[in-house]
Amino acid sequence: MIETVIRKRIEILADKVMIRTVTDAIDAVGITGWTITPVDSGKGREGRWREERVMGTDKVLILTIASQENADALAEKIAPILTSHGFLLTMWDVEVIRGERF
Amino acid sequence: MIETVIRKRIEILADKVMIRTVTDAIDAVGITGWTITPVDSGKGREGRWREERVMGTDKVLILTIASQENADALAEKIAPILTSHGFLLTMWDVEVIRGERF
Amino acid sequence: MIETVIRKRIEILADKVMIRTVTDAIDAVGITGWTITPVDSGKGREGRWREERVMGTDKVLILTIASQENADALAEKIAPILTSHGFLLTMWDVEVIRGERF
Amino acid sequence: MPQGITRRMDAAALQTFTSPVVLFFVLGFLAALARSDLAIPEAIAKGMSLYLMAAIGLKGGVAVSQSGVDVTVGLALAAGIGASFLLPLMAYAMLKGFGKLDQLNAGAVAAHYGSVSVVTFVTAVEIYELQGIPPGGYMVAVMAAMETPAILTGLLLARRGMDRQQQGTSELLHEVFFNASVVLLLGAFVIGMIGGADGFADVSPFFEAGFKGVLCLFLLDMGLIAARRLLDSRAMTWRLGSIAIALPIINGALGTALGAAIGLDTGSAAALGVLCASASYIAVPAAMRLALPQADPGIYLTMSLSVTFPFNILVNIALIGALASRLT
Amino acid sequence: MPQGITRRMDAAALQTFTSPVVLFFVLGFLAALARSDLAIPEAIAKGMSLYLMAAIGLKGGVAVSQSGVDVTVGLALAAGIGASFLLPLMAYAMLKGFGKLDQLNAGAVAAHYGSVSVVTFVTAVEIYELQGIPPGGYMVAVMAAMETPAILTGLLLARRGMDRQQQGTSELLHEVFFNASVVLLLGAFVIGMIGGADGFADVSPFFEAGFKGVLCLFLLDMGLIAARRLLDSRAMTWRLGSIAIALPIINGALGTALGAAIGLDTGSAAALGVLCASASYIAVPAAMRLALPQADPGIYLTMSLSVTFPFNILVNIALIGALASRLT
Amino acid sequence: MPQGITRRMDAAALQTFTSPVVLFFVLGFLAALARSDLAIPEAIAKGMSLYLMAAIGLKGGVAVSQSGVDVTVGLALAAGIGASFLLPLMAYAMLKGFGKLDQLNAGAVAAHYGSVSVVTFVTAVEIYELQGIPPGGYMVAVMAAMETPAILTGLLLARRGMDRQQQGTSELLHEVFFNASVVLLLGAFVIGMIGGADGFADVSPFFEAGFKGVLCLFLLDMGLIAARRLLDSRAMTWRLGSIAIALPIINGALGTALGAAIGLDTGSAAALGVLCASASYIAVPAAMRLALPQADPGIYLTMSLSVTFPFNILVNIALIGALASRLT
Ligand SMILES: Nc1ncnc2c1ncn2[C@@H]1O[C@H](COP(=O)(O)O)[C@@H](O)[C@H]1O
Ligand SMILES: Nc1ncnc2c1ncn2[C@@H]1O[C@H](COP(=O)(O)O)[C@@H](O)[C@H]1O
Ligand SMILES: Nc1ncnc2c1ncn2[C@@H]1O[C@H](COP(=O)(O)O)[C@@H](O)[C@H]1O
Ligand code: NA
Ligand code: NA
Ligand code: NA
Repeated sequence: MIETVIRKRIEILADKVMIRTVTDAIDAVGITGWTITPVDSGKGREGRWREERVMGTDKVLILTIASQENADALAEKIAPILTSHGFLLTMWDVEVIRGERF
Repeated sequence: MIETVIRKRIEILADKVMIRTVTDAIDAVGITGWTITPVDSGKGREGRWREERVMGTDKVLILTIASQENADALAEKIAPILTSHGFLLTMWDVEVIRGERF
Repeated sequence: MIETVIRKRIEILADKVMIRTVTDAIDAVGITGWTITPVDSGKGREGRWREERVMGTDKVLILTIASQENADALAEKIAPILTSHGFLLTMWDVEVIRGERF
Repeated sequence: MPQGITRRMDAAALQTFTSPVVLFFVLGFLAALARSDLAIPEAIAKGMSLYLMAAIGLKGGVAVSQSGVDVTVGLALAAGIGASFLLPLMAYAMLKGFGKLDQLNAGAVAAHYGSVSVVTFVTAVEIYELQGIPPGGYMVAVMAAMETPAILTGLLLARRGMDRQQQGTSELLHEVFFNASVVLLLGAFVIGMIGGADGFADVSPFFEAGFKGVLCLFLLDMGLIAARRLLDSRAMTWRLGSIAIALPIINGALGTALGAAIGLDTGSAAALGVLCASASYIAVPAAMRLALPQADPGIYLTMSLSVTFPFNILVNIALIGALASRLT
Repeated sequence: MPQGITRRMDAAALQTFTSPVVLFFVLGFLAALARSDLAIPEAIAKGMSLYLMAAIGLKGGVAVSQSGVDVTVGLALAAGIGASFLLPLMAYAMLKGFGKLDQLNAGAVAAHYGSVSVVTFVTAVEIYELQGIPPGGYMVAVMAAMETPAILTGLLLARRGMDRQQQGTSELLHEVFFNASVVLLLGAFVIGMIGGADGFADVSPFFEAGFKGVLCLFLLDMGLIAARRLLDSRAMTWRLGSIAIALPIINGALGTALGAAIGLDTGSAAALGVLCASASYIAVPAAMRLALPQADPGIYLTMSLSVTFPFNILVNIALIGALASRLT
Repeated sequence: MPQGITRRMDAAALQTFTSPVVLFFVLGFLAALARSDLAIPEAIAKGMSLYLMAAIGLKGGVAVSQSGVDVTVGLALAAGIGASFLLPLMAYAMLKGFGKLDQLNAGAVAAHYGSVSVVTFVTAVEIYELQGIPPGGYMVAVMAAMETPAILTGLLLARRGMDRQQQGTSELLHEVFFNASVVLLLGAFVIGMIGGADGFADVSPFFEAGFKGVLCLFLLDMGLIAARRLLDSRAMTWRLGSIAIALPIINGALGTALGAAIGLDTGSAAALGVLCASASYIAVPAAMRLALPQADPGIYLTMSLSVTFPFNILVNIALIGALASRLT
């Protein structure tokens, strides 16, 4: 059987204008990479949003695979803007194949 | 270290025309929000689909973070259309930062 | 309460030109279906990429729900191209409602 | 058949196959069959379909603002709505009998054949204008009116004898009356009527001059999609394929005859024929996912989009034009 | 009011309501209120807004390459920049006082009203050209110059007395000076100036002939988006709604008077009025998400996009045009 | 150099830098270097590239339907295909020697330089038409024929001496012969030949009048993408950068000379030169991801897209035009 390693998968829902801030934080704590996927619409405390891509106020999901330590470091680093900007951060354990590089 | 709480992450693959039904159910059980992400194509029992956005028969992923109770309530509420409409619902535990509001 | 079953959720980040290879592997090990979601941009060992959709060198996320055995079979089958093509494969356990068919 | 008609049909068929619009459809179809990766981004395809609907709506409205509304228009509307309500009945019988579908899927498919395909209509208008038999501008309103009655008939057929499901009925009715294409077609039609030829002059470089070119690229995409669906399809049988060709022939002939009977001019009678012959693949599938989710899209989309649509574009529009020339 | 003006206003209002551009906006607004699923793909809408900015920039640049730059242009630029810096002050006072907003949200909203809406400007130019009072080409440069000063004023107001937050300041300044619409508008303006009428001839079928049609579809989409946001909004009060109508009236009158005072021609004075009256819903919201994330987009976007924008399109552009005719 | 040529080159260079098409490219490049957030939605960019390919294909087909096919056309095709097969050899030698790349990456990059860039070709045609030396319509077919031979040579070079990998070979061959741009270019070419000038008249407002404007916006986007990739790139060295400028100069001169030698007219010889000088950044990268996944896109895309492409647009097209004028 293929051997797998356990890593943290972290997904951050953030404003598109803030991508740079988040990815800089990911780079800064030494995580090897990240992947950005699009988001269509949503609802939170501030009501529903949709079609914000036209206005440039839309959001994205930023996904990164990291070791437990790096994940903790990232969470620590990013916590302040999580609160001020209303980002959403979830993380959980995943098995990664040939994942020694993460 | 940043404190985290454990919540359920629920992802529902649903027809775009049914978004309203699903998000109404989420609102009804008292979950605070949801986020919708796009889907390109897929394959299931009814064969492959793609380029359905042109026809308006495409699907989306509806993602919501909820407490265990709310998650159970949502699952209960949404089960009938899961079967009739061939939706896909998966859920798992995630750590959420500053997640007391969910 | 609604009964759920435990299945593996597998997500593979792959080049768009390689979709066929991956989905053929999924079909070959007997998994019932898959779903493809879009990806905007990312960063890895080879640096940052974005706007690759114009060049046709972009990536997608391929998501599939499978039993433990099928998941293992898929991982085994797909491992060689994971390494050669720099794909990213993560998998974890999820609860699926009415998921006997997977 | 008298020689004149035959010659006319030959000429029409020839014109069909040298028209860039049709040739781009063929290109898309062949490219997909060859499994080329040619694809038009979905956002672009969707944008083009909105453009085509806005343009055809405007054009129809401007035409009616000049010709005025008379009893013919009322008759055409009534004929179209009636046809949309009734055509699913025959389709249903064929689908259950010869086609061996169950009640649910037969009802779902029947709804598609009572409704209409905007792009088939638009292509037909282009071809008939080339042939010198332009349909009346009011036929756009007829088309919008024909989109939805068939959905109701189809649902009644599919659910006959069942406990009427409540869930989703109000969404469905709403979807039926405010669906995107009905709103855009009729909205643009009204704007065209208000603005008239003067108001239209300003926007005509965009909506008129660009029209045929956009239609080319859109049909390229529809060719790709239709052929890919055929390749991916699992549920098609030769019986269903035959019905998907027989229905447009029969419905087209009935519609043309009806148009001639109520006194429409050649082009308009032919356009009514095309509307009856065409099968929806946008408005109705979305309604079916809402109201009859257990019905199989692999059946109704493949029949309407991958068989009937190409057949209409490549063969049936020309046939119906020839029939209309004969009957009027 | 003298009879001549009244008659002129009637004619202008009528022209507004038979213009396809405005009618498409109304169609979108009504369709969304009826909860139709009509929607334009976001990529298409974004593409259309880029097209409109490139086209208006080019057109302005070509016009200036022919008319040359004189002292009027300098005055208009200075007036625009000054207005963008100062208009948020009055807005802020109204929003905190009558509107009952806190300092943070009042500052954020005020920034939007000092800045400008490109599409409102473009629609006004179309309407004024129809009325025979075309604004000068240099007004495009004035528009680009007015986009960002208000952001600085708004931030100062919002953060007054607070510990100046460092985080994000450099991103913000960068965003302010190199944001997409400023770069595209000014870039196309310069290209237009370099290429002149000759260089433009080649590309004018695309950028000029298509312009009004694209504007129609774009306004259709803006109507949909504005009305949907109104339906989804939770934070709107009648007080805020009133301000969102009062501000464009006041700012529009001030801007027009300013334009007349510095000697602009009728169309240009009216255009300056429209720029002052309009509220940003693209550049400023993005800057606010960066610099004032705690401010509620449900307030500033709904006011600028769902109330002020429709009011300007449907009523205020005509009012400002009439006022400018009177003052110049 | 005789004075006439120098003057001609000056005029050509001037024309290059006042052409809106080129200026929009420069705008995009500068905006990205200034890290502006200006961006064109990917669906729109993709749509524009499909439009450009359909339009250029149609135009070429119509031209050939009028001029007919003669021996020159056959010679040009043979020359193009031969060049595409052989040019990678020299490129490979330079890349391994002076460029210090390993066999794998040298082969991958070499494939790009043997193949062609559709947009470079299209821009060159625009510029040469302005200069009064329009290339023959059949050069579109030559371009389509040159897209793929280089891929085979590049792969042979990259895999020389290795165990031939089986995996993916059939997909690759399929990708090579049915890739989107080959299918669309040749398909539209054939449609243009069938329809001729008459069939084209209908769609020319869309495909001809809009062409230059779309090219402007597309080059704006390519400028943005090329500069962003340069900023993000990690793998570029001054050696590779030099090769990415030397190769288009050498290949362009060889191609032009070859064109002159087989008797092509000035414009067509220049176009052949441009095809040889240009490097693919669409068809070949996709093929490399399939067949040589271990090669680094950070090298081949950055060289072809961020160095060679701008160099060709801004400098080399004019040089090649001047050379062709001299040689023919
Ligand atoms: N740690 C990571 N987390 C998430 N995505 C990653 C990570 N590393 C790489 N990726 C993605 O995988 C792609 C290929 O990575 P690589 O093979 O390292 O070039 C990158 O472009 C990213 O989109
Ligand atoms: N419970 C939730 N589950 C999933 N997404 C959420 C949830 N709550 C909020 N969101 C997303 O986060 C965004 C910001 O939320 P908020 O900060 O509450 O306005 C919303 O617009 C949603 O897209
Ligand atoms: N095993 C699976 N893993 C991931 N997605 C699936 C799976 N099975 C089905 N799907 C998705 O669910 C949709 C409906 O499936 P079905 O109800 O089987 O037709 C498919 O088109 C896929 O997009
Ligand atoms: Na029909
Ligand atoms: Na303003
Ligand atoms: Na080349």
